[in-house]
Amino acid sequence: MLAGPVRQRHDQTEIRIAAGDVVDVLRTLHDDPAFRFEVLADVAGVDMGDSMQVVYHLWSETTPDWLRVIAVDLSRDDPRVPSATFLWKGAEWMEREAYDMFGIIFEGNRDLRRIYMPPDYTSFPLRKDFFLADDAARSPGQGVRHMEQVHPPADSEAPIRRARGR
Amino acid sequence: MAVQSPSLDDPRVLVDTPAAIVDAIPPYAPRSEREAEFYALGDGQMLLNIGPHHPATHGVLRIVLKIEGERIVDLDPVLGYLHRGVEKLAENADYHHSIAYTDPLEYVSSLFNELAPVMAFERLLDLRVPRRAEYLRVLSCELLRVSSHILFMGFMALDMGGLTPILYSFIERDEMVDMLAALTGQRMLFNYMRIGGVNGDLNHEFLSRLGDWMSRAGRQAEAISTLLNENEIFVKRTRGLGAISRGQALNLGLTGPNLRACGVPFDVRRAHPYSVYPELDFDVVTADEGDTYARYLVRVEEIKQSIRIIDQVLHEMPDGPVMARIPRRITPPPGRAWAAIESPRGQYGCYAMSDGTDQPYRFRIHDPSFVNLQALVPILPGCLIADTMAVNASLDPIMGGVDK
Amino acid sequence: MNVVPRSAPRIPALWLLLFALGGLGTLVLLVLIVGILSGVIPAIVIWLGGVILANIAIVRFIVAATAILLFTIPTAFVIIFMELKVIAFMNLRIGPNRVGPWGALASVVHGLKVLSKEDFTPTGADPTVFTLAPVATFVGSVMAFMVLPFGPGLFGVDLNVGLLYFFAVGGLGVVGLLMAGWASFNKYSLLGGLRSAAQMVSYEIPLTLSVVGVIMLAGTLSLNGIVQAQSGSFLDWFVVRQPLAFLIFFIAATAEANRTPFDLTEADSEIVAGFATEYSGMRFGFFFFAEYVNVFLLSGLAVVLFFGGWTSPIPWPWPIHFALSPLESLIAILVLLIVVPVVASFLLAIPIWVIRTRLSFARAFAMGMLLFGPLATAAVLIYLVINLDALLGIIWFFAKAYVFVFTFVWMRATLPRVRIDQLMGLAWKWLLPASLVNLFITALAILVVHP
Amino acid sequence: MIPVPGKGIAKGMALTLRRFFEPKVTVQYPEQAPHIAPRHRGRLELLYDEWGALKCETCFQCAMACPIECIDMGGTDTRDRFHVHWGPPEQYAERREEQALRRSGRPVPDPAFRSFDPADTSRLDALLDAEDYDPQRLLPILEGTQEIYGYIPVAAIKHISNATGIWYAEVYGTASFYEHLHLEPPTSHTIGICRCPACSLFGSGTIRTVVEQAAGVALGGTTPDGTLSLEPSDCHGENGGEPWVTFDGIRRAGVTASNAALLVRAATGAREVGGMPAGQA
Repeated sequence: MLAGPVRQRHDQTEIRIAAGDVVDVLRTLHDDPAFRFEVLADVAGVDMGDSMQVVYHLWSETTPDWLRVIAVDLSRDDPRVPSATFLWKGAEWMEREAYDMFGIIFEGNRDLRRIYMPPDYTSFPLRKDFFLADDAARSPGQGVRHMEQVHPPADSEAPIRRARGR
Repeated sequence: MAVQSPSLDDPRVLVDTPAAIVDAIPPYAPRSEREAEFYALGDGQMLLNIGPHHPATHGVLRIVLKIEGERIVDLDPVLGYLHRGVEKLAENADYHHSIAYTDPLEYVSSLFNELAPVMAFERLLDLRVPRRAEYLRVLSCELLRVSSHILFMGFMALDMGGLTPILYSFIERDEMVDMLAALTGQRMLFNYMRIGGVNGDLNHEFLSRLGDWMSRAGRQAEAISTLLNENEIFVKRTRGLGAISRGQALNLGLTGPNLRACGVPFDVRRAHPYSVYPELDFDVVTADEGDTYARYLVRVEEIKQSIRIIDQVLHEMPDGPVMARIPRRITPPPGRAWAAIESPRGQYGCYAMSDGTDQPYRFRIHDPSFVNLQALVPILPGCLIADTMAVNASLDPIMGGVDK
Repeated sequence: MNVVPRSAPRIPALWLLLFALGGLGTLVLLVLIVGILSGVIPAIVIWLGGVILANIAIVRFIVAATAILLFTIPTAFVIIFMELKVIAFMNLRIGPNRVGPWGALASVVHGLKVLSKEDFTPTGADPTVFTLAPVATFVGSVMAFMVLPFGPGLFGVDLNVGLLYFFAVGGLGVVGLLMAGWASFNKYSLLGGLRSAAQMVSYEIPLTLSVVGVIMLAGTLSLNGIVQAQSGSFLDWFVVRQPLAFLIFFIAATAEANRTPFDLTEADSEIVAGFATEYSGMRFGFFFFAEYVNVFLLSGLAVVLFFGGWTSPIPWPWPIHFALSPLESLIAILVLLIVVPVVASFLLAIPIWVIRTRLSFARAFAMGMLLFGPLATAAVLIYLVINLDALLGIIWFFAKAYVFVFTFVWMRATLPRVRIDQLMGLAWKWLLPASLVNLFITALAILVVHP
Repeated sequence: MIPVPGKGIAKGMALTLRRFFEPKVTVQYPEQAPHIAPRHRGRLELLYDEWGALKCETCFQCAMACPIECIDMGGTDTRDRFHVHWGPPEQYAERREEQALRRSGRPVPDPAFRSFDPADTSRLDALLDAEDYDPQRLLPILEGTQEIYGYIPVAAIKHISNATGIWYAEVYGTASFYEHLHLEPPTSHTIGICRCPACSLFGSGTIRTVVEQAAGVALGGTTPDGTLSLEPSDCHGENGGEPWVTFDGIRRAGVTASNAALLVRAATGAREVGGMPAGQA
C-alpha cells in the first residue's frame, strides 16, 4: 500500500501512499487500537511542479512521533483525492482551503467551495505557476515586478519552480 | 426555470421588492451541496448577516445566520476578508523574510506565529538552538499567553455586554506589551524569534518591568474573575451553552483550551513536547463539561499555570548565547519539516518544505483558530442570536490567523 | 477704470444697530405713552389678567410643559456626562477631561455634534414613520414628566390618576422604538424593535403590579398624594414597608429604561445598535436623549414611590419659619445681599483705617467685600432653603434621584447582558408571581391592621 | 455551600465601586510622554554621525531588504534632472494616480518626471528583445541604448524599467555608475582638464579657471547652447611635464593659461567679447 519508503527525521515519520488508498489508510490509522491517531493536526496541499500531493499530519498518544501521510502523484490537471471528513469533520475547512489554493478536489466533502478567495475567482494561487505580481524570484537580486507592469502572465513559458529533492 | 437573482444595484429591486433583498439569495448558483441546502430558506426563516464589520466578530468574520425569530436554524461562516496570502508571500521570500510575514497573522499572540515557522526551519536545517534562547522563547511566549488569555476574558465579557473587563484586561495587556517591547523592541509584531535563537537577550528594563509585574501577576485577571466567574447573569448565559462532547471535539479537530474543556488533555507542550517544556512543571488544565463556561474557566486556570511557568523559567534561566551561529543566507537541504506548538488558541503548526534554495518551497501555516471556528457550525443551531457572540468569543478565534 | 462712487459714508455696524434700536425704542415709547394716556393699554392688561386668572390651569400647564422641555436637555446632558465619567472611573480610566471643567461639557459637545450631523434616511425605509419614531419616543418620555412632583407644589399637573397616566404615557416610548425598528428597513433594527416590544410589554406588568401595593398603602393614585403619604422620617418611606415591591420595581424599571443588564433592544455586540442602527444626526439624538430622560424619569419615580419624594429623610428639627410675605422676603434678601457686605466691610475697614496700617482703606474694603459677600450669599441661600419648602424639596428630590441614576450607571459598568429568553423568563416566571405575592401580602396586612 | 442569589452580582458591584475610588491608569498622552524602551526599534530614522553628516549612503540596501517594502527612497540627483525613486510605486498617492491615468490611457502629468521626453523606442525594443528582457544583462542593454541614442535618455530608462521589471532607481544607478555611459546628449565639443596634483603643479588649475571663465560654466557643466562641455579627465600620471588638457578626447599639448581661451573660442565659434561668455554679451 505504501507508495514510497518510510522516512523518519527529527520527530516525524513519513509514509507515502497513493491517492486511492487514503480512505483505507486513514481509517486504519484512526480506528485500529494499535494506532489510535485521534488528532488530525493538519491537511495541506502541495504543488510539486509536475504533480500534486496532499499531506496529512496525525497525532496519537501511542507514538512520540508526528505521523505524516502523503498522498502522492495526483494529476496536476485533475487532482482528486477522497475527503477525510468521514473521519474528522474538522477536515472540512482545511480541505476547502486546499481546494481554494491548489484546486485539489476532495471527493466526499459536502462543502467544497472557495473559502478565502472570492467565489468568482478563477485561479489557484498557491500553485507554482501562479506568479506573484511582484515576484522577487523572477528577477533574482534585481527587484520587483509591479502589478500594473506588462509582464508575462501565469501562462507564459517562464519556468515553473519545481521541487528539487524531496 | 432559471431564477433571476436580484442585484442590489438594480433600483427597482430596492423600491418595489425589498423582500427580494431580504431573502439574500446568493447571486450565483450554489457551488456545493451544503451551500444549496443552506440558502434554501424554509417558511418563516430569514438570513441575518453578522459581520464582516460587526462589533462582536473578533475581526472581520462574517456569519450568515439562518434564523427563525431569534432562534438560529443554521449558519454559514464566510471567511477571507482578511486573507493576505501569507503562504504565497513567504514562498517568494527568503527564510528570514517569511518569519516577518507570519508575524501579523494572529496579532494577539504573534510570538507564537513566529515560533512555529522558526522551529520548522530549524528542523529543516538540523539546527540546535542555545538553551538560553529556548528559555527566552518559553518566557516570552508564556507572557504572551497570559496576555492573550486575559484579553480573551475581556472580549468574552464585552461580547456579552460587560463593559469593564475588557479595560481591565487591556491594563494588563498594555503592561505586558510594554514589557515585551523592552525585550524585543516592538510592542505588537515582535519579530523576536529568529532561526537559531532569539533577537535579543534579557535586559535590565525588561527584567525590572517583569519583576514589577510578577509581584502582582494576574491582579486584573482576578478582578475580571470576580466580575464574571460567579456573576449569575454570566453563568446563566454560558453554562450548558454550546456544549461539545469529547468525541465531537476530536472529530471537529478542536485543539487548545477548547479541546481541553471537553476533557481531552491534549496540550502540545505535554503531548508532543518541544523546547524546554519537558523540564518545566505545570498542569494541563482540563474540564469535563465542554460548554462555554468550561472553556472560559480552562483559560482562567491556564493563566495561573503560565505564571507558574514564567516563575520557573526565571529561576532556571541558564547562561550562554541566545543565537546559534548561522549564515545570513540560509539554504536548508531539501526536505520537509513539521513543527507544532501550543499557542493560546491551540495547536499552531507550520509545515515547511525546502528545495535547497534560499526560499521555502512550501510554507503552510496551520492556525488553530481556523479549525476551532468550524465548531460554530455544529454547535450553534438551536441557540439564540445572542449566543452566537458568547460561543464565538469562547472559541476565541482571531481572524487574522483564520484568514491568513 | 470704472470707479463706483461711494454713496454713503461707512458707518460701523454697531452704530447702525444702536440707531435702529434708538428709533425703535422711541417709537415704542410713543406708542406706550399714547396707549396709557388713551386708556387702551390698561384695558388690555386688565383683560389679559382676567383671561389668565380664568384659565390658570392652562397657563400652568403651558409654563410647566415649557419648563420641563427645557429641563430635559440639561438633564440628559448631565446623565450622559455622568455615564461617561462614572463608567470611566470604574474602568480605571479618567474619562472625558478636555472640554470644560473635568470634561463636563463633553456631553454638550456630543449633543452639538449629533445636531450637526447628516440626517440620513436609508433607501427602502418608510420616511414618515422613520422620522416620527424618535419624536414619539421623546414625546413619551417628556410627557411622563408632567406628573412627576419635583418639590412641594412643583409639578406640571397633579392628576388624580397620576401614576396610571405615568405608566400609560411611558408605554408610548415603546411605540416609537417599534416604529423605528420597522421603518428602518434593516434586520437588526427589526430585531431590536421586536425585542423592545416584547420586553416592554412583559415588564410593564410586574412594574405596574409592584406599585399596586404602594397605591394601596397611600390610598391614592396621585404622585403628590403618594409623596405626602410618606412625609415624616425615612421610616415612613414605602421602601421600608414594601421592600420586595421596590426590588421588583427596580428590576422592571431597569428593563423599562433599556439599561444594562436589560439593554437588549440596542445590544451593541449582538444586533449592532438595535432599533437605532440606521439613525443618525438629531433623530438618533432624540433616541439618545429619550433614553437618558427615561433614566431620570424612572429614578424620579422610584424616589417618589418608595423613597419619600421630596421629603427629607429626617424631619427638620427646628421649625424656624419667618412668616414673611414674598415682598418682605425679597427686601430681606436684597438687604442681605447688598447692605450687609458693605456695612460689614466698612466695619472691618474703619478700624484698619484708624490704626493706619500699611493696608490702604480701599484694599481693606475690597477684602471685606470678598470676605462678607460669599458669607451673605450663603446666608441668603440658607434662608431660602429654610423658608422655601420648594427649594429644599427639590434638593432632596434631585439628590435621591441621582443616587438612582448613579446606580443605573454603576450597573451598566458592572454587569453583562442577559439573553432574551432569560429576560422574558425573569419577567414572567419570577417577577410577576413575586409581585402578585407582594400584592396579596400587602392586601392581607392592610386588612389585618386597618380592617 | 448554598448559592445565595445575587451574591456574584453583589461581589462584582462591590469591585467596581472600589475601583471607582482607586487611582487611574490612563496616560495623558501628549502631555505625559510614554516611556519608550531603549531597545524599541519601531521608528525608522536616519542617523547622523558625530560631525552632523547624514550617515545614509543611499545604498538602497534597506529598501531592498525590507520584506514588506515599507521603506521607500526618493529624491533628485545632484543636478536635479533625474528623479530617483526606490520602492514600489503603490506607496505614494500621486503614483497611484499616475497609474490610474496610465491604465485609462490618458496622459500622465507627473512633476516627478518633468525631464521625461518621449523617445522612439522601436530600436530599443528590438535590443531588449535580443537581450531577452533579462535584468541580469542590464549593462549590455544600457550600452546598446547608448549606441542607439548616443546617450541614455530618461525615456529609455523608464522603458527599460517597465520592460524588464528592474526598478527605475536601479537602472539609473547602474547608468550613472559607469563612466562610459552618458545620461546627457553628447555635445559638439568637449574640453577635459586633469586635476591631479602633478597637472596642478604644471598649471592646470589656472587653465581650468581661464576655461571656466571663458565658457561661463563650471567644470562638469555644459554651456546653455550645448556646444561645449567641460569635464574632468585623467592623465593617469602621464602628463609629460605639462598640464593634461583634451579637446574632444584628444590630448592637446602646449596649452597654457594664456592660450587656453582659444580652445573655448574654437569650440563656441568665437562669438564672445572680451572674456565674457557668449550668452551674456
